[in-house]
Amino acid sequence: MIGILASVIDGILIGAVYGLAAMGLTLIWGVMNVINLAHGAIVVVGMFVLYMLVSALGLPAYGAVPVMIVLGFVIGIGLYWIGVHRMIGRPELMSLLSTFALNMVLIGLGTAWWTTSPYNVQVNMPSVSWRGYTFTGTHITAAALAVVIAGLLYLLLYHTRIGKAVRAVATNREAAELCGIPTTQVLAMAFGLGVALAGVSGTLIATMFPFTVLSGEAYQLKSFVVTVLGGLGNPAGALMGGIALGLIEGLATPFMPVSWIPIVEFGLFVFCLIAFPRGIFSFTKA
Amino acid sequence: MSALLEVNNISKRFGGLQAVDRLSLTVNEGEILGLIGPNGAGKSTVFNLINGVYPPDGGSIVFVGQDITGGPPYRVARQGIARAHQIVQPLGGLSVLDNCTVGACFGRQGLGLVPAREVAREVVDMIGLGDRPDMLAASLTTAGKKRLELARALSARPRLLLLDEVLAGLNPTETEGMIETVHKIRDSGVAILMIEHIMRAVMSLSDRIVVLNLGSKLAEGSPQQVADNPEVITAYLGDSKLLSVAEKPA
Amino acid sequence: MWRRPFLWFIVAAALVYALYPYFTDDVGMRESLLLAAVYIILASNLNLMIGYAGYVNFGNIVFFGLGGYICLYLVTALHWHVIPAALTGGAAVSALALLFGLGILRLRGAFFALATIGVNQAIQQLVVNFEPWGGATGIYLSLDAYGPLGGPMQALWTTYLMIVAVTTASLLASYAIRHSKFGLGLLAIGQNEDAASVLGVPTPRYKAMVYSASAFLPAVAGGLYFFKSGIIEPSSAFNLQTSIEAIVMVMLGGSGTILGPALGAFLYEELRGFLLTAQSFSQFQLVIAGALLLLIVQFVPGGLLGWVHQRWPRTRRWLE
Amino acid sequence: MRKAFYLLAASMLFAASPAFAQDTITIGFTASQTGALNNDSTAQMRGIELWRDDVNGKGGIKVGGKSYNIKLVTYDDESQNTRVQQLYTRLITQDKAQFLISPYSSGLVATAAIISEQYGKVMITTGGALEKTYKLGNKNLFQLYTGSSQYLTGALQALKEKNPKPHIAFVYEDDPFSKAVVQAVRDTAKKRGDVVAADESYAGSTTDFSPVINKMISAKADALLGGGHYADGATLARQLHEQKAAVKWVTLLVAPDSQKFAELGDSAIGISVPSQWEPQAAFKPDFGPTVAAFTQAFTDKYKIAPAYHAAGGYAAGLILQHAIEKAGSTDPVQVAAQLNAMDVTTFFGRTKFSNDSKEHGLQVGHDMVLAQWQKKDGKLVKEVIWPKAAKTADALY
Amino acid sequence: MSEILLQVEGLEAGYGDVQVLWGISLKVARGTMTTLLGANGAGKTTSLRAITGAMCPRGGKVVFAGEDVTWLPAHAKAARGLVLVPEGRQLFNNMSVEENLEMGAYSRRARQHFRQQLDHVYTMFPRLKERRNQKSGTFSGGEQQMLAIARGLMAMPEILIIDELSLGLAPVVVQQLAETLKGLKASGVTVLLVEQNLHLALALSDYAYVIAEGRPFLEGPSAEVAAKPEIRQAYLGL
Repeated sequence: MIGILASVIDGILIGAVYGLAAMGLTLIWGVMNVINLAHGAIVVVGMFVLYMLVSALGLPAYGAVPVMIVLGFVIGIGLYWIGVHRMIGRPELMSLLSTFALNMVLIGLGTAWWTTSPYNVQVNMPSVSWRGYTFTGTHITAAALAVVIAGLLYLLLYHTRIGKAVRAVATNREAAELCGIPTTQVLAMAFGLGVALAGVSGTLIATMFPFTVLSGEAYQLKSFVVTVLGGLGNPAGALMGGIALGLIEGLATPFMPVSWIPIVEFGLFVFCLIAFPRGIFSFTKA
Repeated sequence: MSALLEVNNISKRFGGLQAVDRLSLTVNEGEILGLIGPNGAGKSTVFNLINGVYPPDGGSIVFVGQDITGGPPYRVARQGIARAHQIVQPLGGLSVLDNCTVGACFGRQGLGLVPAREVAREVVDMIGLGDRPDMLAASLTTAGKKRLELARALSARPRLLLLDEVLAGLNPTETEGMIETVHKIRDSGVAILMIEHIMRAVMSLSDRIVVLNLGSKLAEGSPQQVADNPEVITAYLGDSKLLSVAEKPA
Repeated sequence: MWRRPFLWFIVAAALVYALYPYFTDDVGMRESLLLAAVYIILASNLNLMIGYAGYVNFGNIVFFGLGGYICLYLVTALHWHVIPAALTGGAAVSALALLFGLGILRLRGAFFALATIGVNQAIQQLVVNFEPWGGATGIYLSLDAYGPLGGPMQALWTTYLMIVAVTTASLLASYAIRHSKFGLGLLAIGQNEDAASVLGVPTPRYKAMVYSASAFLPAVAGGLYFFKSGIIEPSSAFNLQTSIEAIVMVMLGGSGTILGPALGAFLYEELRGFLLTAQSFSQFQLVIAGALLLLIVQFVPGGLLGWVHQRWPRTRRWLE
Repeated sequence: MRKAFYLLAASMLFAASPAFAQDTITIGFTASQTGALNNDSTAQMRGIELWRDDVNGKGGIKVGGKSYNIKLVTYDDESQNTRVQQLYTRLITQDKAQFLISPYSSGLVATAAIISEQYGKVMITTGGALEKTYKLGNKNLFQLYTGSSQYLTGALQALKEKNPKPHIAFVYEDDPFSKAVVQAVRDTAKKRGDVVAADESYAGSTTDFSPVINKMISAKADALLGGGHYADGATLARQLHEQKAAVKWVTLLVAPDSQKFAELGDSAIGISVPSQWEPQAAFKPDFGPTVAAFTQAFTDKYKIAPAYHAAGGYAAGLILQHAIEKAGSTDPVQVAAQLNAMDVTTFFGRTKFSNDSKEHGLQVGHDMVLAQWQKKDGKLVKEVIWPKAAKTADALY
Repeated sequence: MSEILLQVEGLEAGYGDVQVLWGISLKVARGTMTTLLGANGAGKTTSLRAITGAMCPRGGKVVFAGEDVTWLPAHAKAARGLVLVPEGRQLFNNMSVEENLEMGAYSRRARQHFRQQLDHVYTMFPRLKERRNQKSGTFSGGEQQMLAIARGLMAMPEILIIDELSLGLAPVVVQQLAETLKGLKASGVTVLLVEQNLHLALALSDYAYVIAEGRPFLEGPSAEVAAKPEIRQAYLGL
């Protein structure tokens, strides 16, 4: 019983980080109807930013978080102009391929630079132990930061002018343009924001686990699952979807072999797509 | 004359909007029934309900004695109902001829590819697109696309043709030609249910007219009866009271 | 139908493809052509979905992998000959696809694409847990299994020829479908599914049928390929990366055309193969391939043949 | 654009021109320069390259009074077996490789083995421990490593000495090699009546082991045997430490053998690894460099101490060299005959191949050791703790 | 004659290979209400979209307040006060009334007067004030049209261009909107109106342009146009 409770807590902690990763994907998807297949690569960028800052510059680990947000935003805007801008309004397949190409380039550059060897950033945080189960400090911190960042994103989207403009563009781009909103800049910014979120999730993940240039794919697939669970284009839903996924992982483990969990995950994923194609909390395209 | 299509008490609601409200109408074999009403009166929704794009919330639709309520659209098409859309929906990447071949292949007769192409060629000629059968549908002009829409519907050799504003956007000469075409179609034994704004055309083409307003039937009768109906004038041609409001000095 | 010169062209090209390495006895070339042929099969059949019906299947590799598994299982456990085993694999996978298709083809656009990823990953993980197929270890073929084909050396040639035959069949099937009523219905769905439905195209049935049809030959090819490889493991049988690369190939050559995907597959594979083996590029092969794809998607979205057709519209007549 | 095309075409022609192999012996292999197996495969490749440099530095291999230089041809297999067959065929036919060394990891080895067999080329396998590969009827495959069934038997014995009644959790990657290793040791454990507290396989891409660790804690496991390759093994070790799992004995495959494992800091302490070779090994070689000489040369060249993958790479070359020199010929049949008859001790230990036709080429001479990370003078070092004859330190428990 | 605020000369536009507009020209004087009439598919909406930058014109010239703005993007035109209330309302359906209005005042120029303009709009449409926190997607057609006009007004328009004011609305609602428009005109806002209800449009406006098949057909003061028989042919086909 206590074991199950421990699994639940662990599931919630890791799930919050999954949610943060998915938030970047879902924001971009919701605003510009682009499924960003470079998402995993961006998560990896976040991981290596942590590695560089901590190992090369000796920054404290969580100091990398704000740096990554700024850097991710800049990188995202760059990627938008390189690979996404011309795809806006084109068939979905085109943006899928374009972002996939970005993914290849990023992974390729990363492989040439860092090879595919694992890297490890040791972050020392006090952990909490309880009846033989231990919840590590990095997990708790990462989950807390994920929730804080999600909250900040909510404030940004719902209580600032620029955030409202993002939502307006997501709802009806042409009308937004007619209102005087420079929609192209808003799209670029939203992409930057999405990339920043994905990157920061990578940074947080890298505080918890060793990683390689190829680690992103696992998180990209999880982000898809989370996005579908939480509703497309809905950042708040992403957090809930992430926690739901973490819970599924945590809760299913005591009852079945670990190797069956992906089947449950992806089965649920396909089922949710068919049964709730628009998710439950979708804030665009009713 | 026997009833070809019977629409009984159908309703459809979209969110807060009652698009169609307990509407009944009948199309008889070989007749042209005009469906008119102001924009937003629910005319296109009626078409969507008839050919199964949306299932109605209530009521039934019977075509040649068969209940076709709720579609799916391709089954309705098979039964012999074809449709030309108001907002043209060409299969843009296909040629004019292929567009019509699709109609012939999957329409009432369900022809094989070769005979379907023959039918398509015939129809394309008749509709006046015979000089450019290989052109991509997407590169036709608006008028060309309208025509293609009609040709495609006709290629299905339907028993009932739903025409949604096929004359809109055509110039007077083209309109004349199209009216003639519609006459020809009717003469070949196809019944027609048409939505049309161009009153002269509706008046001259229709055997009967149904006027729709806010989703329900406002009037029904011969063209003359409808044209003389004061309610129709108010709802459709503009309210004279409105004019007086507008003309009052501000 | 056989009056069409295009068909003779395909058959002639296939003969050259099959026989050139044989007469020059260039086995290196053969291996490279074999891999390209496998990709042509994947791309060409994927094109039925993407190019004709307008549905992007991200998990197309699942057919290939499952076909391989069924074939190798029949060969090792039940000692079947590889040809009936591969065909049985194809038929079984095709039937399975029909069932799945009826479910997930209710989804459109990106939702369908994502669901196919889910299906691929779920099936891969199922196979990992499926002990009769060796679980994660997979199925290893004993060298004796090549006996019926005249030993390992000869088996390489035989499987090569069989794979080229499947490649040819893929192109011919693509042609036949393109010029059939079924194909016309698919093209209509690909252009505008709702309009197609109103025109009478039985969309759910056609979509499930094309999903199933696009599964058959890749599954057969999977059987032959993994038989030739002598080993099948879940990670290589259901490799999502390969699946996505197949989409790239379709786009590169021009989706919706008959030869485009084949051309795209061939060029992509040869380019990747070259970059991988050329020492000066091997560090950056992924970057170069990615940048190339980016340029194509942004500036030549119709792919090579799409571009040719747009530039010289008359080519459409004799290339299709 | 056009210029670039010509450049491509020109370099393609250049690459395709036949190699002139008059005074060289060409040896081909693929390595995972990219992909999941990169870390271990690179170590192996470094070993092979060091061997080449040593041989060529001493004037090459002497065959029948003539000296041949070693030429290595290698391609990136991307850690995926899709390309392995194409690349090995290319090595044989285009690059005219006379001998082959295997890629790294059992799955890729099995795939490459088909090609080497089909073309009758001798292939020394290193990093391909799975025994199944050698039971498919091959005649030209020679396994340098001790087979997978032996990997954890030592660990189990060492564990039983510390704790006669262990509650063992098997947690391992679901790849062919790890599964085969665990299968063998699990059977042994069950036969001896040990308690199997948990039995979990995980995907190689797993990054979070918390659920598994919680499950182990719930099952009151006090020993863990398993692992897979580098990335997952390192993650598992780190999480075991961070989650303070009450396991007293952890043996993981592959990962802890790498010197990189020390990056994990305290997480590494007490973790043991079955190893094909350790620098502390005290073998007296009949042929080739001493253990010390190899370790020194490797450390000088790559600035990192060699682990068993690197040693395996070097030894693969060495064994081949020995066979060629004894055969006095580069004819594959004669070299294969020498390999069949070989029973030699090098710095890597004893090497002898099975001649049984059911398992031809299987390694039967070599023994494994068990190494454990321990802290010595504030530094992390790997000590050999099993077998007793070879041990350099007592096991931590 | 008063100052010409908006002048369009020889405007050409189209979609893909299809040209829709062939040299549309019109002038709107400051403080007046001008209407653009034509049959379905005649190119009215396309004209407005090309003028306001929602689509890119292929030729011709749009001069606004003495400045050539032909090639400016829509948001820049909106910021200068050339504001379109598009056909079909195009509200931000998942946002509240007030958020919609806030978006209307996005440009820097409009932002400065946000509070004051909000009060003005709420006075004009008290119904919107009552439901300021409600999502616009739940509104009836008439309320949506009110909000669309209010959103347009928030941009501090020099000229408000309204496409299909009465489309799909009940007569009573149309009547209310007509009153609103008269009020706007009285307060000095320049309006360019596209409206299918010919009588309404001609009654409200000072000057009318009729186009057919994407080409100019006729123009004149509204009262004169209303009296011409050609207009019936072009518009109603009667």
